[in-house]
Amino acid sequence: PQLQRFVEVEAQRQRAQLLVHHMTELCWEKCVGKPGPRLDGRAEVCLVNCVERFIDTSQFILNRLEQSRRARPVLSESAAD
Amino acid sequence: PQLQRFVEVEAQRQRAQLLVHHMTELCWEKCVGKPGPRLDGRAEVCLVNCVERFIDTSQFILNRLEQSRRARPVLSESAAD
Amino acid sequence: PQLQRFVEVEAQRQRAQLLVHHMTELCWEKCVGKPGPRLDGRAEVCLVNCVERFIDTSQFILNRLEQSRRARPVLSESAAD
Amino acid sequence: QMKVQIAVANAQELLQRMTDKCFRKCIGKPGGSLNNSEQKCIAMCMDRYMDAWNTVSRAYNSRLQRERANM
Amino acid sequence: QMKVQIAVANAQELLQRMTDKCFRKCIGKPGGSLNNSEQKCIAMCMDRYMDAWNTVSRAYNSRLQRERANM
Amino acid sequence: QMKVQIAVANAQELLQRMTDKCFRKCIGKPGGSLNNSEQKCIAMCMDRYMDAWNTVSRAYNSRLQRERANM
Repeated sequence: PQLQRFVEVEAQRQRAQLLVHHMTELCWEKCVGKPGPRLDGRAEVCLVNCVERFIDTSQFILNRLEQSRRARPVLSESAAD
Repeated sequence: PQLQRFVEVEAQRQRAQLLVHHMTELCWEKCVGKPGPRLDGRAEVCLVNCVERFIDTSQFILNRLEQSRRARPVLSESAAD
Repeated sequence: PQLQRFVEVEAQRQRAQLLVHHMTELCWEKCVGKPGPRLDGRAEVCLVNCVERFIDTSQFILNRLEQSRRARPVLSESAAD
Repeated sequence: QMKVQIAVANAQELLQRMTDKCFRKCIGKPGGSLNNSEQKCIAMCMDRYMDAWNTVSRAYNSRLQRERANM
Repeated sequence: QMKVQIAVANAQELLQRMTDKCFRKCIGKPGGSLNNSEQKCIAMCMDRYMDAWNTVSRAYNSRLQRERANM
Repeated sequence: QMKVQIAVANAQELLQRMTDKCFRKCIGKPGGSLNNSEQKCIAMCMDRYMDAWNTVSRAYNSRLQRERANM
């Protein structure tokens, strides 16, 4: 059980890191144009907002899905036969 | 052997689902512009055609590859020594 | 140990093949416009240069990272606690 | 149990791709909060994305069945 | 046997990426069938993509060999 | 040991994505060598990419902590 707990924590950590890499790419495209000698304040604020809004979006979608799933099951069946 | 069969079927199902996700992304980009209050008929037709043409393309490529392979081996060697 | 060596060599080979696929996509986008009846000489030169410059870029980044790491550790901590 | 894992993986894959597409489509310059019009856009976008996923799934399955019938 | 699996995986990877690239390049708005000019475009596209893959493979291998010689 | 493997995988992931982004941004048409202005561009690009990665990591972690505090 201790090993299992360790494996779970590490898997969770790895998913978090992949999410950070994904958000870095996405927000880099949205917020950083031509790379200059330093990250200017505007880009910095944009990056932080980008992370916050991405997580907001993700939670908004999850909540809305949860509500509609309570009414009627949406993701009921698998895609292929 | 029964377990093996089960694993194979599930692996095949998973590949099919990934293909569906991939086609959804690709055809979403080709067929759906600004998301409106409902999927209009034109987008619906475009999505179905997009799936059909994508599978046609995939089969066309496979067939053509098979023909040229019969004449001379193309994918003979691995990329890196 | 012989099996381990074999597994390592094959893993390395597979990473090399994925890199070749990645560079093919990237350089195809940079060098090949409308596909014609044959790959013209200019596209061929561009593809070779593209591979060379991509590996140069990769090595440039690695070397620069190595230098700055000697001065102060950069990739010290993981992204998510 | 393996089937459940795959169903969960499938739902997660859909969620991730949908979140990514709708974030790109609905949030131009990320501001200090998710404003009302952004929320409306995301709500429509996710409904349309799931419509598209359903349409694509159906089209794929009907193609599969036609091909099996022809074999 | 592991070698065969990797060779198959490599061919599948090439196929998938090629199909994706050539579909994007050759099919603008997907119609009711794969018409003649689309088929020609796909045929040329796949030949050029495989040319590109071969050129990239060769360039990569020759670079590897040069670096090994310099070590 | 597993922790080390993950840290290595994380660094490799960062490296790969950074190399890809900076190559796309800094090398327009690949020439016979990495010229001076391309090298400068790559150097700046990688510093900014790592800044961005650090900013994103911090923003993500502070969000996580706020949410845990609210639970």
